[in-house]
Amino acid sequence: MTIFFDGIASGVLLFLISVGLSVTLGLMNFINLAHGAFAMFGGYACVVLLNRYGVPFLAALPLAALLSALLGAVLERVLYRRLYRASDLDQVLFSIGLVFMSMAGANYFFGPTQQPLALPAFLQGQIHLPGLDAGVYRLFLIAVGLAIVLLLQWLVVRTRFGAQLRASVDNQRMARGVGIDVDRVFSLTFALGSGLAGLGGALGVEMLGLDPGFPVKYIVYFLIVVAVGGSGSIKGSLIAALILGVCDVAGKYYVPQAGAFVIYAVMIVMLLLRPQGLYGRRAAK
Amino acid sequence: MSSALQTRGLVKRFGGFTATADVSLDIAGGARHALIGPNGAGKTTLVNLLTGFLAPTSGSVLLEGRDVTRMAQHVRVRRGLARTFQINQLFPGMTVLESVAMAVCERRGLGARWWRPLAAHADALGEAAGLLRQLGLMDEAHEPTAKLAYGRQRLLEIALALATRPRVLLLDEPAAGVPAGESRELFETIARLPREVTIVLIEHDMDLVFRFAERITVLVNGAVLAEDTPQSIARDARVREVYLGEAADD
Amino acid sequence: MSPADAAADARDVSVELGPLRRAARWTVWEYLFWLLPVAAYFAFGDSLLFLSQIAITALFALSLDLILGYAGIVSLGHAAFFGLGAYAAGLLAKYGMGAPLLGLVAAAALAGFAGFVSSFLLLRGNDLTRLMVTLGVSLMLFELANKLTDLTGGVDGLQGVVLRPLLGRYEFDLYGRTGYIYCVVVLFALFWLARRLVHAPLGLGLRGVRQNILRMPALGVPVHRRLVLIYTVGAVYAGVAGALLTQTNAFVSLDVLSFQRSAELLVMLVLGGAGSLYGALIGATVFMAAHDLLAGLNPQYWQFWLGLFLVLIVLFARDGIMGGLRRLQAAVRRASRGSGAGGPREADEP
Amino acid sequence: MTELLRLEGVWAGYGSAMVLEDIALTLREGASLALLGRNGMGKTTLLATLMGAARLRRGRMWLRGADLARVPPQRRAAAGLGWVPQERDIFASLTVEENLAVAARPGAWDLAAVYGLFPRLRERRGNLGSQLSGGEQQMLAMGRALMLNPRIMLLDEPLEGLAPLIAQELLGIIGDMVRQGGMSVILVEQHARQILPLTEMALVLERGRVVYDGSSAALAADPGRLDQWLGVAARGATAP
Amino acid sequence: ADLKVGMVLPMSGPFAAYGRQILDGARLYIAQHGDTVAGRKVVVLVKDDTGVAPEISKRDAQEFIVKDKVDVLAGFGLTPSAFAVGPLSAQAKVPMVVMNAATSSVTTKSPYIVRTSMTLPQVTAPLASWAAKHGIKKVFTVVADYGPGHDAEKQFKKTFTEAGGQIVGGVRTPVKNPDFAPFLQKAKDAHPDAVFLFIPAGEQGVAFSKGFKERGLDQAGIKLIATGDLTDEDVLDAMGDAALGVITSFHYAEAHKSPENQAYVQAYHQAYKGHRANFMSVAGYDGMHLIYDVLKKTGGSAAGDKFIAAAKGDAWVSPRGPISIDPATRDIVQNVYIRKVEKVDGKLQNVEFDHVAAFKDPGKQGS
Ligand SMILES: Nc1ncnc2c1ncn2[C@@H]1O[C@H](COP(=O)(O)OP(=O)(O)OP(=O)(O)O)[C@@H](O)[C@H]1O
Ligand SMILES: Nc1ncnc2c1ncn2[C@@H]1O[C@H](COP(=O)(O)OP(=O)(O)OP(=O)(O)O)[C@@H](O)[C@H]1O
Ligand SMILES: [Mg+2]
Ligand SMILES: [Mg+2]
Repeated sequence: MTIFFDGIASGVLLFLISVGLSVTLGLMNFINLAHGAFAMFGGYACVVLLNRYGVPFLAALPLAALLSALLGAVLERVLYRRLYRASDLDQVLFSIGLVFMSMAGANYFFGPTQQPLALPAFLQGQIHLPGLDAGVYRLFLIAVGLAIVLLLQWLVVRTRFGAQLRASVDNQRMARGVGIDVDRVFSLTFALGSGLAGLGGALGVEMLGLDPGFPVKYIVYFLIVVAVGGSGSIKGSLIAALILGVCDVAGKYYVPQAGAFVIYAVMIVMLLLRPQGLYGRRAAK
Repeated sequence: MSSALQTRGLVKRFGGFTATADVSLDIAGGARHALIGPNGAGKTTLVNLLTGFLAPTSGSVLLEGRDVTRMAQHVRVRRGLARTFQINQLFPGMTVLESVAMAVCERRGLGARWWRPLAAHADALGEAAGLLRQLGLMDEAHEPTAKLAYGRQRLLEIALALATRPRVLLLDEPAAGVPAGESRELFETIARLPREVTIVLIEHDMDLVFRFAERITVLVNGAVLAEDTPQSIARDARVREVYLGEAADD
Repeated sequence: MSPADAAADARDVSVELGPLRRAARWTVWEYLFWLLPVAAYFAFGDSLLFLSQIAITALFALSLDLILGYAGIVSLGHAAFFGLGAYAAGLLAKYGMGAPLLGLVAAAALAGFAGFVSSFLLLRGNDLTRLMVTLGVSLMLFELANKLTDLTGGVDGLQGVVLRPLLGRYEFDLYGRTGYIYCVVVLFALFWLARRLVHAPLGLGLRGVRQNILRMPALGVPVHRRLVLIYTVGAVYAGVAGALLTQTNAFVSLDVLSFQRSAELLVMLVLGGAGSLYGALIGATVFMAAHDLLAGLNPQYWQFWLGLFLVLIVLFARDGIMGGLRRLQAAVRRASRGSGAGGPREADEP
Repeated sequence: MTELLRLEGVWAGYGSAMVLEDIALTLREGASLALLGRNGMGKTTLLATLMGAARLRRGRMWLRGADLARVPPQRRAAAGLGWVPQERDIFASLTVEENLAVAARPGAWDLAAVYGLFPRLRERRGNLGSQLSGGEQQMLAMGRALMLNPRIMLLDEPLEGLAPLIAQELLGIIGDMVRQGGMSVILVEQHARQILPLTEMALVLERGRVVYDGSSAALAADPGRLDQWLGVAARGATAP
Repeated sequence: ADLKVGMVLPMSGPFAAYGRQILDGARLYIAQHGDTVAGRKVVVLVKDDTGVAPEISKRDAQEFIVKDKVDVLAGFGLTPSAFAVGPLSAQAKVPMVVMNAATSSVTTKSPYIVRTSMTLPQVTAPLASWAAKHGIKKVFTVVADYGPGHDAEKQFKKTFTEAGGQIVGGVRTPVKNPDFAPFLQKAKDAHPDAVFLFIPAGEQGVAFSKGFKERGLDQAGIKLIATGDLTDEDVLDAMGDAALGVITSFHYAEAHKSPENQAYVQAYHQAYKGHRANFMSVAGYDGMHLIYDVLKKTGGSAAGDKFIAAAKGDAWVSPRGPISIDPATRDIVQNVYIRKVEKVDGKLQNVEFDHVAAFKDPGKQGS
């Protein structure tokens, strides 16, 4: 039972650090391998706010997300926007370039070492229930994850904004033709994706650590979640992350010899069964 | 004449929606057959099922008497079943000649040759050039496909299908987007194909359909409503009601 | 004879083949290009080990170009085959069979076999799916090699790789002269084969697969078989590159299988421009040279400058260096002709 | 009557290539215009220029007195232009209903009205744009433009790929719109004979230049010129 | 002529911190002792090998040798780099001072290699003996699933069981591992007296020790024992209070009490603001010390054979305590300390409370 709970929490963490990519890659169709750089930015923002300015953790989280969103909006305006029509491969090259720059930048400003993060006391420790020892921080992650899913699901599926976004991705020229302000839609969405990345990064520091290598260290996990979930599906990402998290944790507990293989094997099997991902609605470009 | 293409109880469902409902067709060898019906009646879907682009939910497809339902698309093509697409499916970065030469090489079994350059396969290139001449695309032989005007691209679409030397040819709205004058030329080219080649045509331009077809099948809501000669179809009240309107008034 | 033969009997052998012939013929630029490695041997005699590593990486990039640039299979796990080749050659040499050419053949065979088998996982799905499946396969192989410490030496690397002299005669020397000549000759030979392949009907068909994979079956092309074939060839090339690395370094480390190697490879290929063979060679060379140069100038923060370089390349030269060169060439031609047509010929769709 | 749209000395094209040369035209409120010409003569380009999707190189355009060139492309729908592009350009990952609603503006045309016009769309309302038949896409493109409740509909070969019955109905609707005068129409068609009776004015393009600008009736009555510019005379009386 | 020391180090990538610390240590030595020795000016050249990329290390070293004509190769953050360069040093007869690369067999790859850092068995074995002697009967091992992890596991098991202890279970964790929850749970379920941990320092160490506390293993009376790289001063601050009470064995601590170390730490803090002195920096410092010593002895010659002959048996008091170069293996002989993480003046420190003196690498006794 505890293992199952840990698996869920681990899955939600995966989801939280990947959901931003689900927005930029999945919804906007931009191969944004620099997703991890935004997450790292959020992480550093959170740590700096906490340690240097003494901002409480719960306030630092949204601030970190906001700062990342701002950064995203600025970069979208000056750089990303020029590349929406570039080929996938050019987008890969470009975003990897950004990753390199961000890593060197983080190294320059914060040094190559791990950043310390101390959680407030009320998020530490475990709650003991019969048959279940639940880490408080893990519970917190699950709560935040659920809130994000509901919010995004509502935003993307229920509101006209979501439809306008998908329309803009499908066909920019025509979207303008029916009166959609494509630039604004993209800016907002990219900022949203970056903000989520920043939030994920900030939430992840406690469990994943934070150093300049962050953007590449976890890139594989981001991609796994988005690919297995299906491009552009928030719900898919969540379910994929949960399945992966539970399988990974249970696999490591029960068959530790195969620990490293579980997550990759699960991914490959799921992709062979559902090449478009769990909720893939179309080929990614 | 023996039948070239048959279907038996063909059904295709997309989720809960039935796009093809129990269609049994029998098209004779050498036929000039038209498939008409309202938008969304399932004509394109039927072509997709015949060529193996889609797998049927149930039922079977027979090509010259042999069951090909489980056969891959390319195998059916090698057995003489070719098609064109309603929306162009071309190779934008290749020249016209390259595209057609590629199809010709494939048919001649040269597709996996990797030693001699394409230019050295004179026979195949000659045949490709012959096709281009036939469709009047010779002047654009070395143009990249992407630069061709829409109407010319429709012709290339047909040239590619002919390059496989089909015995059964399925044409999905070949004249869509081609202006009146050119579409007539196009149909003359198609009409010049050898009589043995079975041709199935989908088209909404009744003028062309009635001029070309010897038999017509009308599809409605995925099912066959009627099959008959053009004259009888034109007079059929049900067909007029759901599809033709006044279009068949001559 | 099928009935439709009559239609095609209006053969016209007199079609103008000039453009096609020209495309397959070696140009002056190419001859000049291949003089570069010769010139480099004399100009940079102190850095031959580095130069041979460039040649190896170029071969590796070439192998990715065959599958990505020509068949459109995106891979983030190509290091799997590189690594297999590297270990195959390394293990042979460790256990006494250190003849370099034998190592190449064994590496090619092993990597090719692995490529053949794994290609069946790639037949369905979109780019992202393929990216992840290739990545997953290579990561699992990495973990496997990491676990089998007895066989591979794990992260510490495979030691005791002892090479026989090349052709029984030429020792691998401290300056890396033998190694360099060896690598460049192998690279050239394999490049030459690849060049033939892409200009032959097979290469044409592969471009077709890349540009419109949906249409190909309707032309009678067994797409799956083609993908399997080219993926296997790509794997063979990668395996040979891996073997060369082992042989010039006399050491195999786990990172031959690493994700970073696959990712960097993709970056190099895209930097050079996919789908032209030369793009792979140029991309590998430029990337490695830039890396070396920047790391020399600024060992701690060179990544920043390299990243900036990549970003600028994308902003100012789409489709990599080759794309930029082609556009430049077209511009020059247009300028010299006053005006007129002549865009990039191989402008495949994005 | 008030002037709705006016173009003067318009030169336009794509990138550095010039397609249209020195186009002038005037459209009154509620008037209708047939835009004719052979393949590749620039009809689509003219509509694209109005929508801001092709590049205006020289000349001026006014919509109800306002300088259209200063209105960014995404505002032109709000300014009153409704576009049915030749390639339909359906949003593939939106459902039929989302396609209709995504940019709808208040007015007489709402979901119910469009579904009334094309019952087929109501049946397929949950389908994704990419899962529609060719003709259904055409209907959807038309419906989507109507939902904008524009002042001018720019229709680029709207009958292509439609079953004859639907095509006739649609022609009827367009006729009504024109007659009631609520909406102006610029109509591009290959089948000149079908639409000349519906429109008051006609404009014929040849190689990007205007070769005829006058009444539709006069043009329809001149088979010689029709044949010269459009190659339609040979179609004779069998036209549907 | 100048004495050129070519240092091959990870200056970027995941191990960039190591490279910087080693280089800082070496530079500090030069700054303190003047840049001339035996009449030759010492010039330090640095090339980045990005971490685990032995082909880059090898090419860096090769270019140092044939192009820059360096007298001494030095650095080597990770074992594969040292392995790849070893044969080159043998072939070119260039002395090679290994300043980290901790796998036992590194020094056997060339007769010109000498090491000033440590070996993994060297710091593992004393911990096992200490544990067995101090009331720890049952141990659960958690090691990273890669070569060094396997070595540490092997050495610990061997020494611990020989001393009468019992291994009640163990797991090998994937090298890339975002979540330790299942392993911690497994360790907890095994009810050991202590968990022996060997994983890469950095985010994994941080995550593990945080999880250890969160999951209440410490409250269950389980001790966390590890080799000292886990609580390297460089990551200690990032671990925060979760590290308190962790027991480790190692050859150097910033808090080591000796006048040499006090001077060293003070100078280090002064030279490199905001950085802490750790075992990496000391290895670089001592490596440079060795080079200076040797050159003084040989009168300025760095020829391979002379260099190594002079290095063998060299002994001095380093900030870490007395050390010497074993003439037989060219490896380092040094004290290994048992320490516990405590707060000293508000700063987390490894406080030494026991030690094994002049301990040789046990890894080479077997082979
Ligand atoms: N993938 C799909 N999922 C769901 N419905 C589909 C799918 N593909 C096609 N349809 C539906 O199946 C029906 C038949 O489509 P089809 O393309 O065969 O029509 P058609 O007869 O060719 O029409 P048209 O004359 O307009 O081209 C349409 O209503 C279409 O919406
Ligand atoms: N995107 C484009 N880039 C460059 N040239 C273009 C582009 N689109 C069209 N053209 C060229 O502009 C010219 C006019 O094309 P346009 O589409 O306006 O013609 P049209 O009159 O609508 O023809 P059709 O009847 O085929 O639709 C053609 O020569 C065409 O090749
Ligand atoms: Mg259809
Ligand atoms: Mg047009």
